[in-house]
Amino acid sequence: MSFDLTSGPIAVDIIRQGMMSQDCGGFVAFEGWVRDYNDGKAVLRLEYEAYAELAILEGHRIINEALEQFPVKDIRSVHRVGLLDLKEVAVWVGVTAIHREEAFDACRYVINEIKSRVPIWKKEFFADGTTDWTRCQNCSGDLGNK
Amino acid sequence: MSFDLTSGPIAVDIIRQGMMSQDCGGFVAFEGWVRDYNDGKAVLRLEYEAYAELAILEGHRIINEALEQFPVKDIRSVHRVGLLDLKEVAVWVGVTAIHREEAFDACRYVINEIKSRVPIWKKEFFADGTTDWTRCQNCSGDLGNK
Amino acid sequence: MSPSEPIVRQVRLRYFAVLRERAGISSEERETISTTVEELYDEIKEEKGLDLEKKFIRIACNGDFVDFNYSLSDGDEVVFIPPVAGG
Amino acid sequence: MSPSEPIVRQVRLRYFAVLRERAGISSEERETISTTVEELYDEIKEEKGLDLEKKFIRIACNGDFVDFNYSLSDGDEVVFIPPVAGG
Repeated sequence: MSFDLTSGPIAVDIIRQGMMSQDCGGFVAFEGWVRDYNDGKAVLRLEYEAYAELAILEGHRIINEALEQFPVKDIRSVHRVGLLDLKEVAVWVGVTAIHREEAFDACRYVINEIKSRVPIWKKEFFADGTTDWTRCQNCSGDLGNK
Repeated sequence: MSFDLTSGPIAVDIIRQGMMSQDCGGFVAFEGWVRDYNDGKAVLRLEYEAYAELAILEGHRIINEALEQFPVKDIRSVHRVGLLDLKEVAVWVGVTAIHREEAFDACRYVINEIKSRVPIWKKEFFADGTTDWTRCQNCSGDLGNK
Repeated sequence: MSPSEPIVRQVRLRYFAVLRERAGISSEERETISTTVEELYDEIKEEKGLDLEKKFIRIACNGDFVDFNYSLSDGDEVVFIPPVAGG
Repeated sequence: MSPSEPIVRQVRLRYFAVLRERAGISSEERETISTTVEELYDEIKEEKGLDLEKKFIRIACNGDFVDFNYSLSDGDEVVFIPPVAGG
């Protein structure tokens, strides 16, 4: 199992092939891609910033929770940091298992927990010249409404 | 959307890249791999046989059902036929969507329906020299118990 | 043709997987007096020694699934579908 | 040191994302009389004009999450964590 941060493109196919095992019948992967639209505004690019030490600690915790909770074989995940262009892979989660149902459940658990618990932040650069730290817009009187 | 049969290796990364779209934020893939063990017996290799015309018709139906049922963007699937070695990809299902939950749901729906409805059969070649048409073992008095 | 004389239809059968191995052929043209695909299966089952119970099979005609009571027409292509195991 | 004299602790603060931009710095060493991380946030919030409501933040100390009532020790590294948005 692994949880990594990377500032370069995520080598999806290499990681996937590294998980290939002849004692696993099922593989489920989730990828988060940079989308050109959010909250009704056109997005040009994204920046991810991480509190790296804690992000990696929490990422490993999440994967260990999933490995305890679901009878799967292996779980690996990588999250990008830095500037990303449209269509780039921001996060990747791969799960191998003997049976597919558990692979789906574990993969969904891991990505949901990553999104809610791992200290990584997303800054959206909109076509209209504004920027937003996602999910921080309504945390205060004026922050995020710049 | 597409559902194809192929007698050569499934070009997973090429299909996946062909689905990349800047208006989708989430991608979920399922892969079925050839496993070295089933029903308590070591497996050496597999053979998939398809009733091709109906397999493709039914595969398209399943994908269309999923596209109606779940708000996803695109679904593609490929199934191998012929002889496969251990670790090879037997089936691949990829789903793109704006939101990940729907992508997971649609992917799981498609693979479950493929496995139960599409006329493709799997013959397992065991290390002990026996063979089995999977799921046909208990359909008669002696068939499959060879 | 008198009403008591059974109608003979020319059908094409294709066999896949366990049924192909059991029948020893992958397709055949045959004349049948069966009027439904269910009757045709009973006829074939007997003749070829197929022992797959009917409750485990599905039937396709001319490239799509049909009910067991589907009425055969001349020229139909019929496939008996043993339990599938894709993926 | 008399009991009435507040204890001064040396702590290190790191800022990320919206808080980094708001504070205008990514880290600082500071002396504080705050005894808990919650008091420290109130202190910093005031000084830096951070207006992120407390209910939206989490706090980490020395590389792991802690409660708001975590007692500061000399040399602690504290991070206030705004709502995360990975993936």
